[in-house]
Amino acid sequence: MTIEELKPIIESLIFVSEEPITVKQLAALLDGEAKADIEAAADALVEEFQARGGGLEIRRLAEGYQIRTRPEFSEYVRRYLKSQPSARLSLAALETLAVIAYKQPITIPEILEIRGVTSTSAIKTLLDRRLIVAKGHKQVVGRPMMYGTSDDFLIQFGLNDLSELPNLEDFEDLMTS
Amino acid sequence: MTIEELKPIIESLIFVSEEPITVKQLAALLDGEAKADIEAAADALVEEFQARGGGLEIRRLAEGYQIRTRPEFSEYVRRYLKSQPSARLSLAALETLAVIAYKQPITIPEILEIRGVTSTSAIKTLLDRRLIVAKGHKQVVGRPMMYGTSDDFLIQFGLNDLSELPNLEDFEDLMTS
Amino acid sequence: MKDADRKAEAAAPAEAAPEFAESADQYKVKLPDFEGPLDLLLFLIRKEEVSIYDIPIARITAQYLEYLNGMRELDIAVAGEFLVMAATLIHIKSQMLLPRDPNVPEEELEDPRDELVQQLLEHQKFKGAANALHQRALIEAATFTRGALETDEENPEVAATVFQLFEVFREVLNRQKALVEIEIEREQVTMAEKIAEIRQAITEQEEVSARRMFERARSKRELVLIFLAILEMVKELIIGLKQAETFGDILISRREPIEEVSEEEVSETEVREAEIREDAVKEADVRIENQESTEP
Repeated sequence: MTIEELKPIIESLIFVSEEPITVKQLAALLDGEAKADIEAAADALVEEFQARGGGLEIRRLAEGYQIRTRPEFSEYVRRYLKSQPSARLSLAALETLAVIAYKQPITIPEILEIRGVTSTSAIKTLLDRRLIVAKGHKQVVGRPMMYGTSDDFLIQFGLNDLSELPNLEDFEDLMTS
Repeated sequence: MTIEELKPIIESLIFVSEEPITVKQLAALLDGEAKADIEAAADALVEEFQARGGGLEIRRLAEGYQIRTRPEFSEYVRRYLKSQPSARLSLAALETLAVIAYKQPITIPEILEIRGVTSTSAIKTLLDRRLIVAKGHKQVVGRPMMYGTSDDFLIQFGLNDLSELPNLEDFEDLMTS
Repeated sequence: MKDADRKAEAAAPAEAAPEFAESADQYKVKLPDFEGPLDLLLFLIRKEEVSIYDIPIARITAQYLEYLNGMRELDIAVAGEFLVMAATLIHIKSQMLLPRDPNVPEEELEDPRDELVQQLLEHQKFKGAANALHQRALIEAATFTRGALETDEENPEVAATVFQLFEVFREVLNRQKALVEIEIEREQVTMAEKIAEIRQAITEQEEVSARRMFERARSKRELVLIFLAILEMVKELIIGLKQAETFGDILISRREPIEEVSEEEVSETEVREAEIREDAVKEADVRIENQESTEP
């Protein structure tokens, strides 16, 4: 298939998938098609929706593609869905999440060392919101559980992968300059 | 608002709606906008999606406007839906499976006692999916059948053996806080 | 430095920006807002407009301790982490006072503040990152995915991992626990029933283990009731208590030969007295709850 032929098929697959759909998943559904072509077609769709300036956009999230509404129209969508913006994370939870995101996999004692405060209730919140997941035991004394961020984290924070996290060093001179 | 300004808003509303959305509903959300304008904008979207020839179309049905995949690509959509992992379980089945995994071998009355609700249809689903197997009769009054997890269960959940199930102690530091 | 400060504050998420108080009185009230000792230290460094790389340790330590005192005055329990940091600060301060070893060349001298500075910088970075994440989440929360498709309804199932399996199991257990608690509450065991139970037990056996009686209790309330019932019966000379060794089990035995008593035959006086005692139980319950709430 040509890239132009692939595009509408990929568009419909992105639409029906509830989660961001990966190139790998797409390739399995489009047997025989080269991953490079699939990626090129999907990326072309991202650009096309961007250029259209309609109500929808295709985004690269959690190493997959997802179609979503544009943030500009959230007011109307919220009104229709009668949805409340989800409860904001507390500062403690956000900071703990930041430490986990940059230092994963990381154990609770290691988080304590960096933050200077215990973070158990923040960890609990983050687990409940499925922003972090347990990543198995660390092979040290006491075998503490290690935590890392989830795909939901990437989706909720608009990231394709962890390399898209803002560079930690950029925040260094906020108060030291 | 101009019709051009209305279009992306209506597009996102059609997109998030679970059912076809009517001009009346749209007008209620876009207060102050003339129904005629709303209808003109929505009809323009129908045509635009038609002209694009992408994977999606907006249809005008008796009940309202709806976005869906184009019938030409239904084969791929079906393929996608079929490809969904077989470990997709209802919450009732998942709960029952969790209780069996952690408390095996266990009888149906014992599961009832823990879950507080009957689990017979969930048990049937789990047996059908070969996630659990019968483990013989319990030597008590009525000789109820005992159930336990299968080898397929271990494979599907990526476990070498049952000792690898996360245990309560792993999370104790969280729960006691 | 001031400029950068303002930038950092402007970028802070609205609900997350610590409210820096102007006067001493005000900051006392704001004390619990400091999430941890590092936040408090960063605040003091900023407030004093000193460089993080050259912290005047004596001054900052004094201020830090002053804050902790302020917390105590307000009866706010000072978390252990704050005390650990106080000890660290005092330790650094004392090291700074030590005369330098003249034999060590200047560039090899270690600044006792280094480790703390690194920790503060690291903490500051994560605060910045948390803020950036917050901004991203705000934008993402304004975008929506499509509504459920018809096909979804035919497949209303959730994919699962082994950790979700565990989560679900934990939820089931919590639900079961909640159910059991409701059941017990509904039962509303009375002291008269407990007295009758003990009577029954000692007519069946010469001696009954008090420990076993207590172990059968399914709630704190029931435990207290059994305890009071035993005291009551000792007072009424119905039973005697024996303890073979210190901290050993206490055995309950009959003191007077009694006829077989069924539950209904508990005398009216006993019941009335029991009711009075039940008020005591309620008080005891309250006390137990209070204790629990002050536990860390």
